[in-house]
Amino acid sequence: MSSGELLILLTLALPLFSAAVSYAVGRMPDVRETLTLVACIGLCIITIAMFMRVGAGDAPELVIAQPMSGLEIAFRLEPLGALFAVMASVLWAVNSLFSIGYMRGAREANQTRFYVCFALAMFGVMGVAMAANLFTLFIFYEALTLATYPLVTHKGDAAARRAGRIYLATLVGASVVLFLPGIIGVASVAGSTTFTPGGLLPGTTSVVIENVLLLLLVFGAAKAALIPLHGWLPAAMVAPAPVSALLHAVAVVKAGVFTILKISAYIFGPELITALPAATWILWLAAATIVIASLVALTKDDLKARLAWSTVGQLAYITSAAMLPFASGLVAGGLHMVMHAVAKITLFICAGAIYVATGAAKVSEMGGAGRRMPILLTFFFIASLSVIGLPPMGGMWSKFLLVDASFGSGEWLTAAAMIVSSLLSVAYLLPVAFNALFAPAGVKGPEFTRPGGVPGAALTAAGVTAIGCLALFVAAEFIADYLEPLGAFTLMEAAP
Amino acid sequence: MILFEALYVAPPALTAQAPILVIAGPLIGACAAALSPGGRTAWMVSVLTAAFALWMAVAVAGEVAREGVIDYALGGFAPPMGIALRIDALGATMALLVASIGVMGALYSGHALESEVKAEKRTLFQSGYLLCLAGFLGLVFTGDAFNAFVFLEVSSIGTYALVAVGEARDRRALPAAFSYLIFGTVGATLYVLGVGFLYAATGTLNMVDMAMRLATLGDNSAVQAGLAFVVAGLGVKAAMFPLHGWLPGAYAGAPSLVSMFLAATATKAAIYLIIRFVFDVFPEGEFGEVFLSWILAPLAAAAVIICSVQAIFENEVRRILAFSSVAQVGFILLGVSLATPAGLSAGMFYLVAHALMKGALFMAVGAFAVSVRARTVEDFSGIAREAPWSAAAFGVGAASLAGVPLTMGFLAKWSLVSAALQAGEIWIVAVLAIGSLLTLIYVGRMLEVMFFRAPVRGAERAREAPVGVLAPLFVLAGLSLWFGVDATLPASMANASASALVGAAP
Amino acid sequence: MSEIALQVNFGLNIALLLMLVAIGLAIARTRSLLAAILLMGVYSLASAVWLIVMDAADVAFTEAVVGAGISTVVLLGAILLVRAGPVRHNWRMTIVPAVLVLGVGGLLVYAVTGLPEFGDPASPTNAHVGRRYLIQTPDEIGVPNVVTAVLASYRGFDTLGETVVVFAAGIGVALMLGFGPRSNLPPAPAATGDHHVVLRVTAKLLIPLIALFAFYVQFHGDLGAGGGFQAGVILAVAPILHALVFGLRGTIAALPVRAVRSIATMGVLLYSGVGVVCMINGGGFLDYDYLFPPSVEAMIPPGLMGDPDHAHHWGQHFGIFFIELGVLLTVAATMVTIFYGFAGRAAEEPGAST
Amino acid sequence: MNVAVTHFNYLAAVVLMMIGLYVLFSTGNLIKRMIGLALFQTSTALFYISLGKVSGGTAAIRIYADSPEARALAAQLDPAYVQQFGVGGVVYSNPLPHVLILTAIVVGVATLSVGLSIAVRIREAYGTVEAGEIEAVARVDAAGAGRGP
Repeated sequence: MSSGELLILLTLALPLFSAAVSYAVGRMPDVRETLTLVACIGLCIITIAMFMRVGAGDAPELVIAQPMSGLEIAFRLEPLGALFAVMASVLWAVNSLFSIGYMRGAREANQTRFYVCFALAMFGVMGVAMAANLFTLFIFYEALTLATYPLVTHKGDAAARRAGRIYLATLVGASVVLFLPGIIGVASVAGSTTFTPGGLLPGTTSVVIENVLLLLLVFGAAKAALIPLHGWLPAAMVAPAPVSALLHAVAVVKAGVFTILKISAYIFGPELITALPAATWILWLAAATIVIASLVALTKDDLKARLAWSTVGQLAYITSAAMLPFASGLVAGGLHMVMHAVAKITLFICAGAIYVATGAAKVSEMGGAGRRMPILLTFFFIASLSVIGLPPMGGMWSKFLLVDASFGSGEWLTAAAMIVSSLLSVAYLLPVAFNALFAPAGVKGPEFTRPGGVPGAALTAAGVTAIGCLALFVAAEFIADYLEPLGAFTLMEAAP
Repeated sequence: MILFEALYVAPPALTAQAPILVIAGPLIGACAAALSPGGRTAWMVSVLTAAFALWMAVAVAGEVAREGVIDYALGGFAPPMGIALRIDALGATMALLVASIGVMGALYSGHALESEVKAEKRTLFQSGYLLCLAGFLGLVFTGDAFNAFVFLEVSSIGTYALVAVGEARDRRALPAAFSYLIFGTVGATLYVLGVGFLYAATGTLNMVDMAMRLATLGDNSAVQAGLAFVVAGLGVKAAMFPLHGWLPGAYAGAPSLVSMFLAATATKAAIYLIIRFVFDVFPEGEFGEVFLSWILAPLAAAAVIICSVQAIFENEVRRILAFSSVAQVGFILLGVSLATPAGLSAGMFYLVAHALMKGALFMAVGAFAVSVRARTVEDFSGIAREAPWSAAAFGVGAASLAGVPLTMGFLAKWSLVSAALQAGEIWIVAVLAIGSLLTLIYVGRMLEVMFFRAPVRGAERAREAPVGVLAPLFVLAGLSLWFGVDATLPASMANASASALVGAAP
Repeated sequence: MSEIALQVNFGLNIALLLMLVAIGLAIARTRSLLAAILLMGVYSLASAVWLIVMDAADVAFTEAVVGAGISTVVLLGAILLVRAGPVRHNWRMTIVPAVLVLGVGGLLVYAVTGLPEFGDPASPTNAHVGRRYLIQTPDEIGVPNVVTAVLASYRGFDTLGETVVVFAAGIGVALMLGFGPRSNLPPAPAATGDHHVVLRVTAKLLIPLIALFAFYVQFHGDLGAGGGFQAGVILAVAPILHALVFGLRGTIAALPVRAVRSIATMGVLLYSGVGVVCMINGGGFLDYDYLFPPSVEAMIPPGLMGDPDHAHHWGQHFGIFFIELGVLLTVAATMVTIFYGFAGRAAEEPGAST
Repeated sequence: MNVAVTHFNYLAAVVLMMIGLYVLFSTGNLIKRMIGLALFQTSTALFYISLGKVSGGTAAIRIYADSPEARALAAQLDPAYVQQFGVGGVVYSNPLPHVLILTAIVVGVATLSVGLSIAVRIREAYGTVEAGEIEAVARVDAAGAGRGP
């Protein structure tokens, strides 16, 4: 077994192992949580090692099984996947830190199940990140859905179960009715589902079928929450804050847009996307999603709901990027995936920390909260800036590249939607931080309901990611360069 | 089938006689079981006999893989004078399936009967079970249209009584068995009538001879009606929509061994015979095409949609599984109706997959029944905590039913959809997708209740079933998983079956 | 050809068929179950007559014994046990079946128009395999009754299946009615009075005669109409009559349930055993030509019992003999089992319910 | 000739089958249903046997051509007809349908006895053999599902 294969196996085995161990030592919370953190850090190290190898031009591969001809369970690393894996593993570590603080602080029940499912979800994410073909991706994508279902219904009350039902029905339904037929369609026209640089489909079938397949695959990846398949995301807000952070920033939604990026880059290829009318329709729909979601976010008083709608909008940015008839759109999309993840997880951690410390969940209750929790709200402010896309935050670069790519390819509508939405996000995010930090003297702000206020673990976690937002401002170029091979293939082909 | 080509499992003298021994073995075993002094002995006879049948079926499969088609003339009279067995890749596959399920059922019956069948009835019960096994195996091997009727009845007469024995647990088994008897007999009589018309037109009962003579006949109303009655009659046995009315009650009421065995083999054997007639006996041409694409396919699609919905609104677990069976028969027939090598192969693959997973599901329900009296979905709540191993096997079967990746059910759906796409039948793809979604709903409901709810049975607590029940259950569930990761064996068998029917390798 | 003879024959055919249809309609109309059952018996007898006209002597015999005989007995036993009142008619329940029947009937009439004419000697049915049996039987099997030759030898496998069906029915009835908790045997024969003495004496005389007749039918099977099935049913009448006259308890004492079931099993075993012996001697299953190993066959003198030369006919003769014996055992024992099942069940008191 | 005459036997068999089927489906009484089923099954015999009838034929029990019976039979028929369709100077009806129907009759009585025995058990368990009443009780059973009978 080569070292590349070993790395892939380890990446998959570590979360599984963590799940098993968490289950086994479930009665000893300290041991359980220590081991979870150890596993997180181990996974970070492994994924970073893989990231380096991919950066050096290596592409580790591993074939597990071939159930039928044309169907393989196989893994292969490429830049986008490596980036996704690193992002997810680092944020898992941060989120685990936060979870420990939150779960203990909120005295949640069934904590062992929580950690087990969390680890299983990471197993799914790692599989999605490294999948070498659509079939493998699909398996892990579904595993992710199933592993997160108990997390969404964690509270176990009627509302949680209802949300869980919507969650499963939308995600699994879309997978079965749209995504799977799309995959099978790809397999039957192209003979395989392997991700191929430059695209698998070009030259294999007619334009009509290509259009149909694109629609099936993009809508099938319902985790990307494109309207009208977005309903599950706000509904899933009933989950505890660490789960929301995981769903919105790290695992689930990012798996959705990641899938769309992969499909665009490796199944259709930027060139074919350019030619397909369906891509344009999706662009329009994404533009509408961006604006509508931002408008809805404005109306929400519940902070987590507001953040959820914000996520719907931001995801549509990445979907647009994947559909842009210009290769640099892919790079911008990949970049935005990272930027948004880091910023959004900060926001959720902060929201969760405020809830644990004071019990406040509504925006209207948070005026003056900055008096008691200045540092936390500062982190919130930083992350808000990054989501809006203002310097000196990482989010600025990706938005800039996205708008640039839209203009460059003549998609004025998309560009306009992005700009409008940025303005709207100023309106729905900044007031939260401002009211909390710079409240008029009369406003006292919410009281601590928990001795000790904000849990230290949560504060640390938010700090790490907030600093990440700043750091990414500097690191953006490095990441963009890293993703360059995504577009390079087409650019080279198109040159002569 | 490649695997079987290298397989010489029996001495040559035995291999030469293997086709008839597959059938005669269980027949003689049934006598031995009826003569045995007690349930325990009868059980051992049952296990040994079924194992012998499986051994011979493997020998036959090896012969078929080497020779292509085996003919065995009974009584030494060449067809059409005498009755001949005729086994091709399809028949060998079916026999392997039926015999394997037979062995699993026989193993399982050791403990399962104790909670469901009265002690004094167990010897006769085992005898009846072996008669059914012999009947299905005979049905699969025979090359004679009337002989098929005889075996249809051998299996049916025993089955009716076996279903009715379920009265010990649920008295609704009795009317269900009665209605099964009425439906089944009407079906068998329609079949005889159809064979009568074909016999009137050709003067022969041997299927090969019949096919040759039909090919030279022109358009004839007797032939058309003959084909229609044959298919309608078998359709009743195969629970082809809308002739499935007998099935839910019968599966729900029967002892779990019988439900499991019927779900895995009875409808399958009838489907097999339909396939035989449609592809081997019917003359090629317009009539067959019209039948496949204008009658079979729409009915199968209706079964997929309507019966899945019925399963969703059903409240008893066995009845959910039963309605699901009718819907799944629809899936299989949709594949068959494509009439392409890929479609037939997918249909056969689905048939095997469904036999394995439905077998596991009914077995698991029986495993729960060892300790608790549970009927409705609510009765099963939280059972996963009390009987985790049985519940795990149930989960695997249910996952395969729902088409979760890495199970055989997924690959089956996959190949069905690919076949439909290849044939350009987009509406079938749509039906398959909707059907799969509906399946997910009722499967998900059962799993949610079993795995995520707290037990509500009060004082009655489920216990884990004994090893004798768990072992065959795990084999079936394990096969559903194993073939989901490496489907080489069933896929090659399905492909060989399809090419035996329509000639071209897919 | 003599048209008159044929026309008389054909007229008889039509008259009998019309009679059958009339009986059928009467069965459909009557509300009394007892009347319906008796009409079924009449129907069977009439169709037996019709079958004779159709040259189907063996079938006629079977229909008379099975259809008019044992079926009626079983049906009567059943209505005795269920104590059903008159059949209730529900008008709503007539429309759907009427439509169904008209649909299926229409299809059948359409199909019938495609059949060859009745009595056509050149129809595929009569010209192909059927004719070859008539030509080849003397040479290959050597029994005069071609129906027996086809039944026991050419299609002996079907007959094995059929025997198994009967056996399965016995198992089914035993599983259902058996001698379970609800059975209670009728009181000992002492309860019957002296005025039955004529009945008893007649029965005592009849029972051996019935058995004798059964064996005649059995062994005459390859010469004329008759065979294991008919003989089996007739033989079963002997213990049934005994039970009716002397009480079930006494019959069961003489012929225990377990013994009867074992005999039924033995029949199937004998039949399939013949098949296995043929296999062991190098032939196929049920290939009676291999019933005797060559060494034994060589010892059979040519011309024995009037059969000119074919030594291997003896294989066929003995094969048919043994399998018919198997059929006899299974059928007779199963019929008795079924009778035991129904008769041994205590009829419920009116009004009592579970 | 008219189809109604040349195919009279088949049509009569069809009518009888349909009467049987009608009886089967139009009544809720289980015993009457079994009678209808038996009628339906035995009527197929009429169909098969009619198929095997040969004009001027006799039962397929071998008769030697020089025997008085054979001469009497042959005297009724055209010698050319006997020459063409006879076997050994005698015209026989087709024996194969007879064999098949023997099987079918026996299967019929097997079905009948199993069906009736189930009906008897139904009477014992439900107190009735009327389908409508049984269904009513079964609905009550289903409503009380889980608590057992």
